[in-house]
This record gives sequence, structure tokens and C-alpha cells, in this order.
Amino acid sequence: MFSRIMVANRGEIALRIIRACKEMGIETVAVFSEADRGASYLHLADDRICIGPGPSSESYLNIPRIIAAAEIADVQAIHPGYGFLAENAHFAEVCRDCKIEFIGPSVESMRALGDKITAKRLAKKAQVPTTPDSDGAVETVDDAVTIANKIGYPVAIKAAAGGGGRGIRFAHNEVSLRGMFKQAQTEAEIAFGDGRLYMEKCIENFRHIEVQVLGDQHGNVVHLFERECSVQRRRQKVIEESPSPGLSPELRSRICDSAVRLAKEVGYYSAGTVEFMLDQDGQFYFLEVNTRIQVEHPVTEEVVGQDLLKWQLRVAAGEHLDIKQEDIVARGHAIECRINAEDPEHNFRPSPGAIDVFVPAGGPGVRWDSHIYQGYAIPPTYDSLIGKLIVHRPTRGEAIATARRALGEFILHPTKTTIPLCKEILAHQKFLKGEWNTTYIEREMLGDKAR
Amino acid sequence: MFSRIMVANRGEIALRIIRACKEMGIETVAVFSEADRGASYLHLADDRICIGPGPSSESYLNIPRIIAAAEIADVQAIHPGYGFLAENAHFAEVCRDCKIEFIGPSVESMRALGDKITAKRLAKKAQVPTTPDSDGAVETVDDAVTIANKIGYPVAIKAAAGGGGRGIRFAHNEVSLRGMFKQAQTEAEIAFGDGRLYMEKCIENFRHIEVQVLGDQHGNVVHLFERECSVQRRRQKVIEESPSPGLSPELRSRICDSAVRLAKEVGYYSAGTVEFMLDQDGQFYFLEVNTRIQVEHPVTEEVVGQDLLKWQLRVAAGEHLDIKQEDIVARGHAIECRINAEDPEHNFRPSPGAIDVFVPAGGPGVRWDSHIYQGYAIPPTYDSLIGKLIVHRPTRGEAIATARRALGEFILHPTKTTIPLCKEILAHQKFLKGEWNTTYIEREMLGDKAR
Amino acid sequence: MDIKDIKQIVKMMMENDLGEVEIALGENRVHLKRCSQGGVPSGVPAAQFAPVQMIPAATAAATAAATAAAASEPAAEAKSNLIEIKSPMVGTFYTSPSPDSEPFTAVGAQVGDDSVVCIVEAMKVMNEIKAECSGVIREICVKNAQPVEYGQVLFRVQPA
Amino acid sequence: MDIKDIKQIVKMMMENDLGEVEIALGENRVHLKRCSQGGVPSGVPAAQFAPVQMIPAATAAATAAATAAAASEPAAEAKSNLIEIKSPMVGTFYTSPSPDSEPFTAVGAQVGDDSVVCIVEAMKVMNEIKAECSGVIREICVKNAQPVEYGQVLFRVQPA
Repeated sequence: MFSRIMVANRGEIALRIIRACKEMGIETVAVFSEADRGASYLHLADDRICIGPGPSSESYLNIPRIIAAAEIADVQAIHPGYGFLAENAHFAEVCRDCKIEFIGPSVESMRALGDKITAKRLAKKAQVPTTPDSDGAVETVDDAVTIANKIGYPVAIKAAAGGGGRGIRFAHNEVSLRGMFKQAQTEAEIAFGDGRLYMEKCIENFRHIEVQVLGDQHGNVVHLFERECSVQRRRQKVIEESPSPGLSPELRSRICDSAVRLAKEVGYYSAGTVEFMLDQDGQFYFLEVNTRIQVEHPVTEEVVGQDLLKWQLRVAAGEHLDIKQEDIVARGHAIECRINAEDPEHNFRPSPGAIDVFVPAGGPGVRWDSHIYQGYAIPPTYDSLIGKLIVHRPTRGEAIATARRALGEFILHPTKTTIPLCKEILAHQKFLKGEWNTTYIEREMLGDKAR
Repeated sequence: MFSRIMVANRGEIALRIIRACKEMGIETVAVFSEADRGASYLHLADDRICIGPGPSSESYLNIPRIIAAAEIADVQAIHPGYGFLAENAHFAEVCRDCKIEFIGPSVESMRALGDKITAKRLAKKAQVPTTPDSDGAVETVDDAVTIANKIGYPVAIKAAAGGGGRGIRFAHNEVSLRGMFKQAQTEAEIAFGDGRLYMEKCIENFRHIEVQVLGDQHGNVVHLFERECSVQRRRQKVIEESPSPGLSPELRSRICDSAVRLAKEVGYYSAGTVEFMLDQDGQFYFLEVNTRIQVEHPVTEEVVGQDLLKWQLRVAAGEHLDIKQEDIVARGHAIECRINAEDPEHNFRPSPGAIDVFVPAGGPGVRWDSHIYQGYAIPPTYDSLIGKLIVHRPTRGEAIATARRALGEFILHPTKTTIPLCKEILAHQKFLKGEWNTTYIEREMLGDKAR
Repeated sequence: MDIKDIKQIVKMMMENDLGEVEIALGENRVHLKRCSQGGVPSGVPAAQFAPVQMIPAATAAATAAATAAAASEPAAEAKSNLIEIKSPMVGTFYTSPSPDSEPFTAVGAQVGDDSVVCIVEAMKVMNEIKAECSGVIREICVKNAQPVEYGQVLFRVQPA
Repeated sequence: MDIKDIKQIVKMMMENDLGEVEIALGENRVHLKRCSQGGVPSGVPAAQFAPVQMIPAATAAATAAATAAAASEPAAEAKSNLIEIKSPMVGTFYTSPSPDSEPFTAVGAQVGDDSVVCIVEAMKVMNEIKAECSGVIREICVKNAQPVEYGQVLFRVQPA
């Protein structure tokens, strides 16, 4: 096992990694930007190194600075967290070249799964259901029209290098397809440095189901069941839960097995997530693979009683996955509410600045993963996630009751957060019935006030 | 189910009851003394009523005031928490007379088990192993000497009306027995209004094992496994855990079955705890029954995934215990650390007053049950317990690591607490090996500085 | 060394943010220590009162009893020249000995130490409450048959 | 020793960022201690600095890099008349171009905008750091071959 690693991230996920390491007796070195100087979680690390000014490009996204810090700090491995460099295969490769272990999957699987065209081909090869598509990049607008006529409208046009809901457009007929194709190509070129587009049949009003997988470097792969993440606003997840209220045991088993097949196909190791769309007829289709630990990983941890961060560390150190699929048993129901510093009354604009008063929720069934505290100042520079409330209870009904009770306990001033939005969702009839899809927040709840 | 109940307690257990009720959709009315005015947890109740000045005798222990408050608040039931009136059979009887449900066992079982002589006779009847004893009250000092010669020294002289470690003396020979008998009688008369004493063989250096039982009003009783509470200072528990590292599966099953037999013998319902002494030869003996929810109940809740407070409410409302013994499965290992506002550097004297800075621990495996927050002033009037850190992890080793990690995260200023003591215990070789008994804190750790 | 010198030392401490000063000049000894380690400025830091202050907004559904109690607190400050008669127990407030009889007192009425001003019923017992002060009733703060909690202000009296 | 002397001592403390001073001259004793390790300025509410302030005690094992950085912060306030040359990157600080050569500069030496004052090595690249100011080097804040973080003060320069 490692004796000293670097945490190349910030905020709650940096704290999550530090906590896992502390419990395993591994020393941690945290890097930080000037915008994060003085944050309390940095003092829980054994060491901390300032790597640059606030903007990510000069700190958390800056590979030379992070590698230089790793060298002076003399660490054996780097944990990238999520976001920033977590899915950057080039960074993983630089780490490898510098003889620093990258805590995540191999460079090769990151590359293969990071490219949406290759990923989909691998899914097909692993006999994972996929939507009808262009089978590779689409070069011209006429090709696009021909393919669309074959697979049927509506179609989704996606950037091959996109992901996480970015770089997607939808066309409902030929006119709109012709209208947006060229622009999509240009935008993909600008946003991802790769103008390749592919097309697939668009699944409308789908539920977002994802399967947590875990593999070691010796060919073992298991799944840790699914999470349902259909509560999204502008394709950003707001509430996640496990198990999904929309899966029969038979469907659950098919979808989880699909995920394991794909992971094995690419020789995947570390923690990863295979995302699926579940349509209204109960058919599921491959969406994409996230080759990192995810924000919502605690939902799975609670239900299966495993620590995913610790597994990432063990696997990266070459240890065997010493749990078998049959030993992984789901118990109860877990829900995560993302608490973002955003103002729901003003179209979810960020609400950074000092937190003058803060009392978190607590008590039975409640886990609070957060780096904030009374007196903390939320920097305006980064993602607005300030904490994750996770509840775990014997049944879904009890988990919802606990989540509502806990959300009601938070005292936070003057920061505006998504707490009221989460409360509203948890009281919504469609959510209570477990009938929800990725379009409901905009369609059913926000109305005119915040689309 | 009740629609509105009164919480006749304060601090963390009042908050615990309010949380359970909120999750069940039950309205709560909290009572408070002037010393607790303004505390944050009171605002989580639907209503709050001041019942008197700070001293317990004029507020939380004052039956007429609490009943009067229950009447004006129009509640159906009263939850007494722990301490104060929780084991007062007279209070339970007044509630019954006023047609207010007492959330706890029947008046009759409280009476029978509250008297230590009757309780022990019931234990014998239920074939629960007991220590050799006087078999009833001891009237004179000569009787005491005769009995001591029969059962052998050392002997424990206990007040029949005592409990929770109070009203106990030990005699190692006839001289000391004769010396303390009369005084013990007088003290019991003063402390409990009942001078009856009984004597039993003293088990030295025992481990404290207790079994959580749960019964309904229809004759069903189950156990929820054991807790080990051997880490004590002056007979007050400091750290509790479940399962006990000192029980074989066979011994666990015998001790748990004993507890259920005794509960059935008295027609026990609600949550209760049967306490045992486990000697160094692996023999266990009945100690006493606590007819209330206990401070350390969360340890059991985490391991079995059940909510004991909710069960108390359901059972009091007449519902059936709809879980069978075989459905109660222990998973992982839980540890509770009691955080008291006491100064370990000054013989654990109380450390009341304003908390200027407070950041609690959080993250995976951590539950924090507490009513305190930054800016809260700890009243000097009551018990020094300010919070309970509960951790739950797959193994004992991991639970210890998580507890240590979490204890290290607390920031609390200027209040002095038992956090350093807990850290020291969790790093002690004897504790790590699971070899600990009720005398170790004084003998092995505190040395001269704080006996 | 005299008071002036000490004043100078204190001034110096404040200006230079010194926490502790110990000086022995000949047989003169001075030991000065500032209140808090951090040199917290005068004025209560936000942290100390804010949670309590914020909560009422979150729990607007407070009942009559609680609201009345809360409301009585700020009022108390504003009317500090008046004497308050507070309830010595939890119970139900009655202005008269029985439903059809006259009230014990009224706004403008004179009261003395032993004047019964109301009844608080607790557990079926009618407890007569005495003024325990003398003066003129200026305000009756609770309505007839309303629940009251311990310490709740029942009357305000202009001292004689 | 008199008040004037003590004033001088205090001035010296502030200028040189001393935390605590204890002096015994004959039978005169002076013991001075500054408020907080970090020299927290008055006006900051307790909540804002306290967690950070408290933590150092718990994590005494901070490394050279981190400790140096922490120490540089209060110093910055006290010596506002000096210009600081800060490290523009994370890396290893070298005073000279190679182990056997002369250092680029020294305390008391004149520097100009383009004077190379040291090297910071990051990822095997030797980055020459220029003074970007002109004046006289008053302090070299980092030892040769010591790791430095972004923004860490390397030199203090008395402006020309």
C-alpha cells in the first residue's frame, strides 16, 4: 500500500480522499490554489502546497504545476478526485511517465472510453444494448440526413470528445438537422479540440440509471448495483438514489451484468460508472462510461456498506479485489441531495462568499460530506457544490422522510442554496411514486421562474 | 399512531425524539427549563413550553409541571427520554391516570425491574444466570456477615432502589463489611427513600455486556444483539460498541436468549436493556435491567439497521412488532464515543459555557447525535453530555480507524471535552485487542492525574 | 513606574497587538494579559447570537403559547418601567373565579401585594395568583382561558 | 530600563516578526508576547480565523514548504516597506546555477529588473527567476535546495 499520496483536487472530494487516507494510515499532501488558501480541510492533510492562483487553468487543471508539486512532496501516487484532471488521459500518462501512480483506471481504458465513438463500439462488442447510430463519425451534413432517415427522428448529435451532458444537440426533423450540423462541428472543435460528431437515435424522457463497477488490475470486476440519477436540472444531477425505484429485479440484474461485461471488455480497473438511458418501455441503452469516482458515490457506499475511495487506493496499489459478486449485498435505501451554493430564486446563479451562520443536519441515517463550516468563504472561482447530504434507511419511504427532516435542520446564512429545491422535489407526487425522468424539474416544477 | 406527543427531556435525547417524530409525521411539543431557553433544538419541535427554572426538581423532574404542560399542549403521549423521569414508575402511573400514554414499558414492569431484589428474583425464575446473593433484603449487619461467609468475599452491598452504578459498595472482608453496612443503609434511605440493602458476590474486573430487547404489547419480544460497554470511568460509560469483541457466537446466542427469556417473564414491551457482567472465565451474570431507551442505543441501530426510537413510538401506540428474530441481522461494527463537556486535565470537572468555535466531524461512516452548535452555551445545570459520535464500518478495525479520524476532525473552543480521552482509549493496545474491562481507565490510563 | 506608565504599556499592547506583557522594573512588577488569544474585537461576534436569531424565521408555525412567550421578551425591554406579573407555573389562565363572575381585575385598576389578579389552572387545581406588587394594571397580556407557560408575563403594572 | 526601552523592544518585535520576548537585565525583567501566532489583525470575527488558528496545534508535523509559507504571511504585513520576490511556481529553489558556482546574489547586493536572483526547478526544468524590481537584497527567505510553493516569498528587497 502507498505511504504518501497527493490529493489533486479541492473542496469536498479532497476532504473525502483525505478522510479515506487517514483511516488507512496513508499520508496526504493537498495542493491548493490561492482561492482556497486557509480552507479548513487543508489542515487535515499532512502537508499542503500552493500551486497557483485561483483560475483552474493555473492551478487544479495545470499539469506541470501539479506534477512539480508531486515531485517536491515526494508522493507515490496522485488521486485526481472528480472533475478537473480526473478523466484526462494525458495527465494519467504524464503521471505514469514520472513514475507516479495515477489513482484511477489505465490510460488505455480512459482513452477508449473517453472517446464516445470508441466507447459505443466497445459497448456493442460487449453486447450491451445501444441506440441505433451513425456507427462512427459523420463527415457531412448530407451523410447526417441519410443516417437520420435510416434511424428515425429525433436524433442526437454528439461531440465524440464530449461527455457529462456537454456537446449535445437534438434535431426533430431534417430542417433542424441541416440547420445545426455545421455549427455543432465548429463548437465541438472549439470546446474539445476535436470536431468529430456522431449521431444516434434520441431517447426522449428517459430515466438516468448508472451502474457502479469496481475492478482490480488482475481481471476481476464486480458491480455494486445501480444508482438512479433522473432528478436533473439542465442535465446536472440534483438528487441520486439507490436502488432505483424503476427497476424490476430481473431488469436490475440485466443492466448490472451489462455494465460488468463492458468493464471486462476494456480491462477496466478502479471505480467506474456505466451510464444508461432507460426509456418508458423499460428498454435500456448504453449512454457513456465515467472513468472516475463520481460525486454521487456515497449513495452506493451506504447501500452496499463498502468504501469506494479505499477500494480505489487498494486497487491502484495492485491489491486484489477480495470481495466476490455474491458478497455484495444491498441493504436499505440511500438518497443523496446535492447542496449547491446557488440561488433558486434567481435562476440558480452562484451564491459565493462568507458563510456567517452554519449548522449542519445530523442524527440517525444522516451522512454529511462537506468541507464547509461557519466562517468559511465560498470562492466564486469553482463549482458551486458545497456539500452532499446522504441518508440511508431501511426503505425508500423512510429515506425520503429522513432526507426531508435533515434538509429542514440546516441553518445557512446568508448563502443561498439548492436546499429548497431538494425539499420541493422530495415532496413531489411524481418523486414519491418513483416516477421521474430527466426532464421533470424543468417541465413540472420550475415553470417560468427558472428554465 | 399518535399525531402529537410531548418530549419530556432536554438536549441530545430531546432532539433524537423530535427527529424520530418528524420522520414519522408526528407533531412534537418540547418542554424546557429557563436554563435551556433559546436552544436550537427547541425550534425543531412544533411547539415548546417553558415549565420552570433551571434546577431539575423544578422542571424536568417536576411531575405536576410536566403533566400540566401536557394537558395544555393537548398531547396523546409523553416520551421521557433517558434520565430524569424515564424510569420513574410513579410518573408512568400518573400519565396513565391522566389518560396520556407513557412511551416506555408498563408501570408494572418498571416497578418489578426497578427494584433490584425483585429484578434478580425474576432473572432467576427466567433461568438467567445470577451471582450468589442474599436472596432478598439483608436486615442486620450480623445477617450480612453470615451471608458473606456463605457466598464468599468480596461482596457487593447494593441499594434495592439503586441502579446505573449508584448505591453500591464493596467489602473485601468482615471488618470492612461491618464498617460500611450501617452507613450504606442510611445513605440508601437518603438517596432513594428506601433503605433496603441486598448483597451479592462481587464479580471483579468484569466486562459490561448488555442486550438490547424490544417487545410489543402483544407478547412478542426480540433481541437486537449486544453492546459492550466496558470502557467506563467511575462506572460511567465512555465508549460503547457492538458487537462485543469478547463473545463467541455461542456465548452471544446464550446471553441474548437469556435477555429475551427475562423480558418475556415480565411481559416487557418497548425498548429495554438487560445488563450482564462477563467474568474473566467467560461466565455471565445478570446485573440489572434498564427500562428506557439508553444513551448508547445508536450503536445497535447502526449495526442492525433499525430505528429504536421509532419502534418505541409504534409499540406505545399498540402496533405489532412486525420483525421476526431471524430478520434481525447484524452488519459491520459500530462504536460510540460520548463527548462530555469535561476537562480531563482537571479531574473531569464540568466545562460549561459558550462554545465559541465548533466544527463537527462528518463524512463516511460517521453519525453525529448532538444538540450543540457554534454559539450554543452549555448550561452548568445538567449532565455534561454534549454529543455522541457514532461510527459504523464493516469491521472493528475499520470502525476504530474511522472513530479516530473523526475525533481528530472536531474543532471545539474553548470547551474542554472527553475527546482526548476517547482518542487515547482508541489507541490503547488493550482496547485494540478487544481486551478491556470496567476498571481499565482508572488502572491503566489515568494514573495519578485523575482517579 | 506609575499609572501613566501602565497606561502607556496598555496602549502599546493594543497598538501592536500584544497578547501578554510581563515587566519587572526593580521591585515593580506588571503582568498584563488581553482577554482572548485572538484579540477579538469588542462587540459580540456574529457566531454567538446568529443561530438563535435565525431560527424563528424557519419555524413560523409556533403556537400561541410559544409565540406569546417570545413576543413578551422584546416587549419587556421596551416597557422596563413597568412591573411584570409572571406566571409561576404552566397551566390555563382565567381572569375570573368562574365563567359568570366578574374578572378579578382590569386595566386601570389598583392592585396591592395580596390582590388576587387571576387563576392559573394546572392539573385540575385552581391556583390564585397574587399581584405581589402594588400599582395600577396597565396591560393584561393573556386572554381568558389561554394556556400559559412558566415565566410568561400575565400583567404589566405601573408601580405606585 | 524604562518605558522608552520597552517601546523600542516592541518596535523591534514588530519589525522582525518576533512572537515572544523575554529579557532580564540585572533585576529588570520583561516578558512580551504577541497576540496570536499569525498576528491576526483586529477586526476579524472569531469564527473566521479560529478553525484555522486552532488547527496548527493539531498538525505540528507540517513540512518545510507549508511551514515556510505560513510564516511568510505575517511577515509580509510587518515589512510592508520591502518588496517581496515571490516564487511564480512550485519547485525546488537554488541560489546558484550549479552546485559549485557562486550564488546569483547575496544580502546587501544590488539587483535590477532583469537580474537573475535564483533558479526554481520544476519537472527537471531550471527556471531562472528575475528580480523584476530594483533595490538591495535585504533577506533571502529560503535555503538552497529547499522546496517552494507558488507565491512563497523568496527574497525581500529594499527599493532603490
